[in-house]
Amino acid sequence: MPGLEDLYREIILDHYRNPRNRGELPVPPAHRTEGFNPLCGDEVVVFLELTDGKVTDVRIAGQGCSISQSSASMMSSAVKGLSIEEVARLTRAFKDMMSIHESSLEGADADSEAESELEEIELGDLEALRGVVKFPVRIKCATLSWNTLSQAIEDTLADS
Amino acid sequence: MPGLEDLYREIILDHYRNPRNRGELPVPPAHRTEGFNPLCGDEVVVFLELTDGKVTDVRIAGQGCSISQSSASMMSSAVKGLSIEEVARLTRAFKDMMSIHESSLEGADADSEAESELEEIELGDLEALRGVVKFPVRIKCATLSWNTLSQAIEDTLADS
Amino acid sequence: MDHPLDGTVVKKDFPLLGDLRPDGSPLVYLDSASSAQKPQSVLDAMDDLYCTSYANVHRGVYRLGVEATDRYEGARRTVARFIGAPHEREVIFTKNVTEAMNLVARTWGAANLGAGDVVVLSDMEHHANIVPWLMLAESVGIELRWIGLTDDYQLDLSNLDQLVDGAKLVSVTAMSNVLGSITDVRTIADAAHSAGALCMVDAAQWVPHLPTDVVAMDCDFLGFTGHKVLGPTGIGVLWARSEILDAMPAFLGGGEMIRDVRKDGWTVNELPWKFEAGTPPIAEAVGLAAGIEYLETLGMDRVRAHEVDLTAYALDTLTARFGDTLTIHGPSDLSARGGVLSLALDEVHPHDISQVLDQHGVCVRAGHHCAKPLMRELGVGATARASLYVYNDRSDVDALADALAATVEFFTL
Amino acid sequence: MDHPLDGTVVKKDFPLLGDLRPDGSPLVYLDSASSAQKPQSVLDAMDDLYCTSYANVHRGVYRLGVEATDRYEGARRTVARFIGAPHEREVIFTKNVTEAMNLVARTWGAANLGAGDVVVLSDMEHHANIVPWLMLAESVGIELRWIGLTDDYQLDLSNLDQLVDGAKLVSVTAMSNVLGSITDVRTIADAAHSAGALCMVDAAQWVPHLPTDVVAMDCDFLGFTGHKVLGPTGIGVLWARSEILDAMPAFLGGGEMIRDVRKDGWTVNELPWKFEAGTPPIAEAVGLAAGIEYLETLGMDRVRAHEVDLTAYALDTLTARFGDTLTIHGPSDLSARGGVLSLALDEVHPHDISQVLDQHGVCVRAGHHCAKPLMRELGVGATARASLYVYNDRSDVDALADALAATVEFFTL
Ligand SMILES: Cc1ncc(COP(=O)(O)O)c(C=O)c1O
Ligand SMILES: Cc1ncc(COP(=O)(O)O)c(C=O)c1O
Repeated sequence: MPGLEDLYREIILDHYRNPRNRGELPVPPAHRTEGFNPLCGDEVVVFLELTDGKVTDVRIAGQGCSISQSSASMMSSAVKGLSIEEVARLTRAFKDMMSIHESSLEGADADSEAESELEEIELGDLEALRGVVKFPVRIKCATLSWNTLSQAIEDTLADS
Repeated sequence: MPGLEDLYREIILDHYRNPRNRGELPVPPAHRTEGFNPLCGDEVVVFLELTDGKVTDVRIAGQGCSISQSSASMMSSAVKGLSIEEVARLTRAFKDMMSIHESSLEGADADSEAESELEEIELGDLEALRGVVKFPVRIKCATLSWNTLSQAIEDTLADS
Repeated sequence: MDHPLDGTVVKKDFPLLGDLRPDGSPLVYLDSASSAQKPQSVLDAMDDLYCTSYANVHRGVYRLGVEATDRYEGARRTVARFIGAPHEREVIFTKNVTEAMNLVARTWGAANLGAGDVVVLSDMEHHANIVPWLMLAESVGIELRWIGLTDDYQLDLSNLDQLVDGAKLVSVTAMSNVLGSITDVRTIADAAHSAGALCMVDAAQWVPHLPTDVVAMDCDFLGFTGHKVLGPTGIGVLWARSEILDAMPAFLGGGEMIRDVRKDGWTVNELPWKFEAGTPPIAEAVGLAAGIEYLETLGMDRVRAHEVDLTAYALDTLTARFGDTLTIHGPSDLSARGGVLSLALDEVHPHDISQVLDQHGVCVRAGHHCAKPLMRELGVGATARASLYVYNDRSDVDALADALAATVEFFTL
Repeated sequence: MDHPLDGTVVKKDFPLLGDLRPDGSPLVYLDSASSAQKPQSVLDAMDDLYCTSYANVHRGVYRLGVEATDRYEGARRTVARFIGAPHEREVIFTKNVTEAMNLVARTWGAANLGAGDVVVLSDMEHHANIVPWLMLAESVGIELRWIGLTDDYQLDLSNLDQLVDGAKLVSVTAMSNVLGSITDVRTIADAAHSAGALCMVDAAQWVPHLPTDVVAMDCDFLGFTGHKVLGPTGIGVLWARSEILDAMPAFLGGGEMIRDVRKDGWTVNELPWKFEAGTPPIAEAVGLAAGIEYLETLGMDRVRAHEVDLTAYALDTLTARFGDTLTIHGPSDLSARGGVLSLALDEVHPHDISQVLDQHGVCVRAGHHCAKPLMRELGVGATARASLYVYNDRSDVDALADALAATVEFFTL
């Protein structure tokens, strides 16, 4: 049985207690996108400012458990300054770490590709969330902010 | 286990093979009423002529199993010439023999009353159908024609 | 109510609760508001059906079919008896209580509700008693009114007459699955009837825990769900007065619910089959009846007394050990609540509480409990909900308290 | 298809079929078209869930809830694999196939069909694939067209292009529950698509008996029912292409199918949960998966070969013994039929046949088999239907023939 320390690494609890980039941004120029987990009610609100294809600023609001909120905090730190392409790659690498593959039944091939790509990417602090995989219900907590960010980028691009 | 001879008495098979009052009556003056058993598809069509509150003529059409058709045949013989009240009493007595009580949960009292009334009524040939009670699914076959007759009387009275 | 119920003894009848988990840890099941565990007798009743008397119902002349039909219809009689239904034909088997609520919204609702017609709900409804009405609001433009809450988490009935004035239906939960609050159904039904409205009761949390009498409640519709009342999944019940059911249009179309089908039309079967399209949940009905019979043997008065007692113990224990750092969302008055304890710790999110509790073998649910509008009223995103049932005892409450203490410790290191 | 299936061996896995009846009489079960008996492994799978891993699904952080969810979602994967579904999220659990058909009529139908729009059915549909469309004919004025029958009880596809011309949907059974006739689904799907229509398949009688591949069939919707495929009652399946499901409005409203609920509106969850309101048939899904796994172990090719073989034996035996006095409504071509034998004796009504057969321990169904329009086409009120499955063998067919002979004798005394 995986232990609590696999899930609640010290760095996670630190991000939960002292969330980075907490707050709001003026809309516009920023975009505001809400995401939530239909099962538990966790909410992440992403305020995103994209300039010239780069994340120039990001803020996080919402409420939820230590995993969803710390993941959002870590994400905000990780993506600031990245280009949209870099964010997409990081998102993919993060989700691969979370073992989120297409639920398609023919999806076997996609997995191996993903793994090879994963190796090239530095996850840094985000690595601390790897233990979440052992607690499958919590995976959606960890990925909520990333899904909301992807949506935020899509929305922003669609608007411009 | 009840045997087939409980169900298929000779007199029943006789009515099945040689149905009495088989056919139709001109409508009007007769009334035509259809009844059917939703579960097995048996059909009984009753042609009824009521004059001065009496069954002056009755004919039976339709198709179905030996029980539904012989019961219809016996019924037609039994009710010819009876007054509406007499038909109602006979119907009640027949259904009591078939153990059809209100499905109401408070229905316990009604049963004992019914039994005392039952004793007073002569069922004649209809007695042959008593064995049907041991085959509960067939009860609806036996009562189909009686229900259709009741409906036919109601329809006729409503029209006049 | 001769002698009190002993949860420790009852527990032995429930195979899942009897033993340690495969990994050797104990199991403290405190999520019965979500779904109840099953006594062996329920599993045996279903297995026995499948092993000795199984066939499709209502369609066979042969004995096996007759036996299966007798058991299925016998289950309907058991349900009717258990809820005090005047007629067994008023008992409709559905797949869960959610389908029962939707059935009413789609059939009675479609026939009786139009633009501007008012349906009154309460702030503590489960989504099953909200979304069907929101759907009608979208499709035909009905309007919803909401009975609010008092400071002690009860329905605020102070302006009830005003709220139900001009309404067509008042539909409320008999017990909140989040707060444990018990509704004064009779008062609401009376007010509804005075206003010319009908009254529907979501009794999903009531029927498992208190004696049910639909006549005394004087409601018009009542629904509950099998899996919370010791029965299997896959079955629910809608009860309604037969005059109302007779006047309602049919719901789903198919076998069993028809009298005749032609290429150009069809006619409907009589009650209760009118509302049971297709092969019904045969084994599930038999299992539900076995669950009900188990509860009848315990006695619903004793079930209630046991839960009041255990809830008092839980409230005392938790308050004594955690004081103000633990919020318990729900009425303080024991006579106005069931054994549902929605917990919130100052420092730890409910999701994390549930996670740590699980590590101690204690199962509680964290989340919005399918009552998001209520969560918004309470101003929280989620609670950690511990709920009690017949097989729980004081040792379960103690285990909950110990695990909560460990949780606080873990997160405040 | 190494070696043929032996019904006599398979029978031993089915507790109800193994022994004599309580009164000592043998049991010859020939009503699997109505509902199948269950192998021990199906009962064990459900009992094991309830005894070791039961909790409500999708809502719990705790392990028991995770285990229950894994088993439930695992069952969905098993179903997807069994029918060749490209994506598991395309598999929706319903309460039976009747609900699956109604779901399509009420959601896809409501969104896509209006007055004068044409739905094409066939003359051999079950009421489950007729009444939902008759309801739409009444409520919104859709029109129905009917594919007729050939002299050999097959669908008459000679004027198919004309029939589907301008239609929005073609919905047909893959195998008739009365005649055993197998439909050429692919030809019908192709014609439907050429005409711009979608194609739905009622596979209630197909999935239990032949290998299923929704991609090869190229249909858009396919439904089947759990209790006919060795699974428990209380569960059915709707499969549909995900683009279509995504575009469809929701069906029932309540828990599980929502993303968010506010007092003034709600948003819908993703597939497959969008269409699964309320607590789903958890144990039933697990039982269905066990039934499917049992069939997979036998091998669906061998199941089909066994049934073709046994049907041939039955047709030969019955024709040899009863000649022209026994009518068998159904195709003579073995490759175009399943093991459903609708019987009619010159002298004895089907109801009476079934009654006498039962006295010999032989279970066959008498009636209209929920296909009244077909019965009218055939010009009969009822048939006595014997249907074969994996656990039947030649001794069952012989018992049927003997009992039929006794029936004739009894009635022609
Ligand atoms: C072809 C066909 N369609 C639909 C059904 C309905 O199945 P259910 O009653 O399980 O919904 C049946 C069986 O009764 C059937 O044989
Ligand atoms: C008050 C209440 N209503 C409705 C429901 C829905 O029950 P089901 O999911 O079985 O339909 C529940 C339980 O989830 C409940 O607690």
